[in-house]
Amino acid sequence: MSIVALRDAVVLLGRFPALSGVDLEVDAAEVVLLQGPNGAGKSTLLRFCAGLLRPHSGSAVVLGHDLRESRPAVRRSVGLLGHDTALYDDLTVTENLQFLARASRIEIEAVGSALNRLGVSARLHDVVVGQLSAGQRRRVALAGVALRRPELWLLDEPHAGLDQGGRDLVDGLVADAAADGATVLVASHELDRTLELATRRVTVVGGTITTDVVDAASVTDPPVQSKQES
Amino acid sequence: MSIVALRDAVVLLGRFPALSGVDLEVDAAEVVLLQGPNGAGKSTLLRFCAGLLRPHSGSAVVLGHDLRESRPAVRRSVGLLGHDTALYDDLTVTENLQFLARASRIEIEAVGSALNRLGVSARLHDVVVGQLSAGQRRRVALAGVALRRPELWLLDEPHAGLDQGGRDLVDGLVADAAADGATVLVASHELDRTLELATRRVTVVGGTITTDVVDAASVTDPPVQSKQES
Amino acid sequence: MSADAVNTGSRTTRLLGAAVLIGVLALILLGFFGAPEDDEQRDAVRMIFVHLPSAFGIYAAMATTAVGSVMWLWKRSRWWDIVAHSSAEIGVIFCGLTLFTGSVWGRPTWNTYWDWGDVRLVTTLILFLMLVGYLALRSAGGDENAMATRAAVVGLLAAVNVPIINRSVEWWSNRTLHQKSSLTDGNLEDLTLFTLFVGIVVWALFFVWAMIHRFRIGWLEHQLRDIDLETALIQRRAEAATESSGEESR
Amino acid sequence: MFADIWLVTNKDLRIEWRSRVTLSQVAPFALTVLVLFGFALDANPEVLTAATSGLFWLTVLFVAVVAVQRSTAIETADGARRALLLAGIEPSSVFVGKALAIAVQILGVEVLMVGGVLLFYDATVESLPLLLATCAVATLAIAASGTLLGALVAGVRARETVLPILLLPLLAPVLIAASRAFDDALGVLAVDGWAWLGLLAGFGIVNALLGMLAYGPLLEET
Amino acid sequence: MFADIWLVTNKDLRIEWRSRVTLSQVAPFALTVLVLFGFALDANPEVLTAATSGLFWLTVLFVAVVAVQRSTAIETADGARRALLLAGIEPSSVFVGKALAIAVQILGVEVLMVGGVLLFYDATVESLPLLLATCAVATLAIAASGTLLGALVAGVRARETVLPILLLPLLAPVLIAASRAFDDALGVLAVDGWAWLGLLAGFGIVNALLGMLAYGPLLEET
Ligand code: HEM
Ligand SMILES: Nc1ncnc2c1ncn2[C@@H]1O[C@H](COP(=O)(O)OP(=O)(O)OP(=O)(O)O)[C@@H](O)[C@H]1O
Ligand SMILES: Nc1ncnc2c1ncn2[C@@H]1O[C@H](COP(=O)(O)OP(=O)(O)OP(=O)(O)O)[C@@H](O)[C@H]1O
Ligand SMILES: [Mg+2]
Ligand SMILES: [Mg+2]
Repeated sequence: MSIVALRDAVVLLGRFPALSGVDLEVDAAEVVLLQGPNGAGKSTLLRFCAGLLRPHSGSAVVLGHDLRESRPAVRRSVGLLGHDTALYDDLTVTENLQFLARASRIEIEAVGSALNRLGVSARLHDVVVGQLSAGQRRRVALAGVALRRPELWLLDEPHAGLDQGGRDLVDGLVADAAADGATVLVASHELDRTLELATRRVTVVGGTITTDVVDAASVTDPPVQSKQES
Repeated sequence: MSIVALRDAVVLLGRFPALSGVDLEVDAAEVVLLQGPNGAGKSTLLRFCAGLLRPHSGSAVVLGHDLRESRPAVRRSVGLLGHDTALYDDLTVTENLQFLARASRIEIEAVGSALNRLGVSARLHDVVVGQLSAGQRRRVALAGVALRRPELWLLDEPHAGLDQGGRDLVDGLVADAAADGATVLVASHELDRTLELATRRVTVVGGTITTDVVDAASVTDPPVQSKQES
Repeated sequence: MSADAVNTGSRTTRLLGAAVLIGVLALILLGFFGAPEDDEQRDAVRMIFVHLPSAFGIYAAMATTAVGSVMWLWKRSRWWDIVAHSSAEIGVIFCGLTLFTGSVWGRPTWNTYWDWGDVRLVTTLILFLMLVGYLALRSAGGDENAMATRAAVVGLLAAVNVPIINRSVEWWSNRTLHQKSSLTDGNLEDLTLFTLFVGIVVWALFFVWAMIHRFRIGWLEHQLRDIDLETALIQRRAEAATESSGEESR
Repeated sequence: MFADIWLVTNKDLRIEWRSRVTLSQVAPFALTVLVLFGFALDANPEVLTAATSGLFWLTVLFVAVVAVQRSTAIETADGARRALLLAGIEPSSVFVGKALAIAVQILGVEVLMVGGVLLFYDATVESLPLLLATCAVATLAIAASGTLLGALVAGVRARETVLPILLLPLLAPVLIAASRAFDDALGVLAVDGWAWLGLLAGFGIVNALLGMLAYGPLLEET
Repeated sequence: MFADIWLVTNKDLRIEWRSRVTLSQVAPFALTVLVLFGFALDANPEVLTAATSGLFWLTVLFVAVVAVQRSTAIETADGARRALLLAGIEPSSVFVGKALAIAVQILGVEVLMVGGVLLFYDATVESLPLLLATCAVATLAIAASGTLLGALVAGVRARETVLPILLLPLLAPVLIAASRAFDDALGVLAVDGWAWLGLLAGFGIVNALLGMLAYGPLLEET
């Protein structure tokens, strides 16, 4: 059974067709890189798969749930890292993650290990999120996703703002998730990094998918930095 | 005369010494890369040089103005791209830039060319900024900086969120600015890109500068894949 | 559809419009010259021919809004959403008219334009304010679907007022200057009663007429959006064709 | 269900506590408004006494607007609303949780305000049970309506202004009923306070039920 | 200088116009508050007449809070304040520009409210010049103080609540003076309205000067 199955899906933001007809089938344990120019619709596609947007037309099934009807069920089983971090500024790092854990019915102990996993230093655990640096904040948000061990990971530019160590952690996280059988969709402009990770490269332009390359080879390929674009 | 001259500068955010004693001299037409782990103090250093923060102790002179006294004068002559984009969500792209231009006493015509320079497509000119994608928004913010032709460019992760074409545009922008005699400070985690641009590499850790390498070699290096626009 | 696209009228609405015009004329004639003046209120009683039909107009409009709101929430039917919006707008007009005729009437009969203690007056005013809020919300813009859902909830909250307005004279009989139902207790003169019915019928026709027009405007806007959407979709897909080679440089 | 409600209430109250908004800002705001009413009605003791209950509850309404605004701001900043959606808590639990947090804050302010009214407006309590019951019931009704409308305006561009124009008329019945009940409790007017209280309870229940039903669809539409 | 002022005023009004906030929201808000006073003072016509001026200006104060809140929200979203700072417009021009934008909106609402008061509160105008002068002067005073405090709270975490508790007491003198002037203009009380108007003007000037001076340092501290 495919994890994501979109057929001619159209999604409107206001009146703008941010997705203008997407066909996409993703199977379990795939790591799909979404690439494409700014404004192509990558973020919209991720938010759509997370069950946050309603399809205007077309059919869309994620994790076996139809997005026209049972979006809440989808939301419970995906993990989304967006451009914004969806954290409460006034709560500390730990409090934020504990809230997430409780709300998602996960044992509280997972919080500590998720923070360790993302390399959030102990000094920061009791700092209010509003005071973190951009990169620290994104690490915490990533820890929030990792915490939930979702079946489907939706990562919107997970490397952005992270330092070298952070980038490696993300790569490790994605690799582990795929190894555990989870499916990962990564939107990214940092192709040199993500190409190594991805088993498949999907190009989004103008709200549709223009190329879709299953790239078994690239796993071994060295990061040449180029090809694509320019 | 040096453009930036900090001596043992300490800056507090709340009670936290985000800069714990920075010594830095930057001369005209240098392109300085600020690197360092998350939370090191890079963004704080840039905002400090922009005249947005008050020094707690130490001495700090930017563009000939003492930061303890005449920060407004500094602000007028620098251009800062921060993690957030400092645009009005409810105004259109053009309106935002026109406002900036008028406020900074720049002819209105510069707006169109700045937008072109950053590759903001004509469709977007009359779109309200709140509706843009992350990368489009950052392009507009960059256009706002370019528009002002500042003497000192302070760019906080200018490549983040931009597609390949956008990244090349940024590189071109920085190269041109330096060629025009302006000084550029770039904080970035995307070393592979920025190393080519920078004439000097400064590492910030724990709010101070740990290494400071003048990288003469790279100056003569052609900005490889360059040429703006793919 | 193309003929209708030019204007929102049709044979039916023109007939309706004519009927309303004739009805208003008849109402004026009957109201001023037909119906007898009241023993106590003298000529002021004639206000009832506008006042009561307007009040019933509120009821009709709010009932329509409530149904439309429920149908949007339940079926997410755009048709019903536009119905709800249209009738709420007309409801504001009726509500304003009721308030206006009521307070003008109050001057000669109750010796005041307004009485804060009269529950019916107060609840009518609350409804009016809520409807103004409803329209403010609608005009705040944003995503269409989100707006429809928000408006539907507010519309239902506002509609809850209607039964209260209607029943208030019974529930708070010591706190009202209004008389209780005068239609059913049967001491109106025959001609007065007849004129009143004429008024109600005329206002009902007006309601239907205005609803059809307002709804058609809303529906045309909706269709225009669909047409826009078609072109937007084409343009959006065209981006893919032109830009798969280069970046959005132009 | 109860765990989720408590989770949400606890989070909101913790954020409040951390920023001390209610304690250091809403409460002074309430007192300020009370005093301003005093100024506006300018040294006319009879008028002030007659108007005490009304002014008390009007102030509570303004406090409610401020509290709801804050409660909504917490969720909308940096897409935090999304977190709630993705976490998969039942919307009705979120509703009850947020309403309770608001109710706790408003109740706290009311306690202070009763003191203020006794002091500044020279009022006396005739029936403490009625007074307490009115506060409790009215507060729950206000919190329920407020939370519902807070979610309603969360995605609207100018929510600072839309919220009060929707919330205030909706709460007008509460204002009236609670004021009359207070009139009785303070011995200002000889009305049947308990009857008004019943009305208040009815209003509260209707609004709470509506809120629990409507909150889900509203959270959906961002 | 004037160009800058106009630039800022124009931007704010344009944003307002785009979102139609004043027209479709602040004005109804004012009306709602006026009506709520009626509900709160329930069926006590004398009280209402005696209090008309006070309630009018109290409502204006609440409107001012809402308008300032909106005006501040415009600057604080996504660090837009920084843009103003970096652009290098004189802070005093920013101050005057924003104050004017607020004043225009409040004045518009007042016109409506005068209508409302005449209708619902059964008031009559005795001296139109005094009425108009009071509106103009008081509005400028309110706009000046409001803009100043708006900048003051912009960086504060919970500005939804801080603003009213600072602004309302600060404007208490305006409330009193404008109410007395209105009492005269509406023929409710035999006081010397023009004298109160003078006081109002003094207050306005002081606040405007203070604002122009203090705005710069306030913008500084983010
Ligand atoms: C602003 C003031 C007023 C408002 C808002 C108002 C509102 C209403 C409403 C909503 C109804 C419909 C009630 C129903 O039948 O369900 C109504 C009916 C009526 N009103 Fe008024 N009214 C006002 C003033 C007056 C005045 C001044 C009079 C005359 C003395 C008056 C006399 C009546 C009468 C006779 C009915 C018909 C009652 C019946 O047959 O049920 N109203 N009014
Ligand atoms: N209400 C709206 N009206 C018009 N256009 C809109 C609206 N909302 C969104 N858009 C457009 O929809 C697209 C959204 O794209 P999305 O955010 O998914 O892009 P993306 O691929 O993630 O881009 P980036 O790489 O910049 O993050 C953008 O082109 C944006 O301009
Ligand atoms: N009020 C505060 N209390 C405690 N620590 C604070 C406070 N404000 C900021 N900090 C800390 O100060 C540092 C700010 O760093 P800054 O934002 O300059 O980092 P950066 O180098 O830009 O990092 P990044 O690469 O993540 O953007 C962070 O470590 C942050 O946790
Ligand atoms: Mg994106
Ligand atoms: Mg940073």
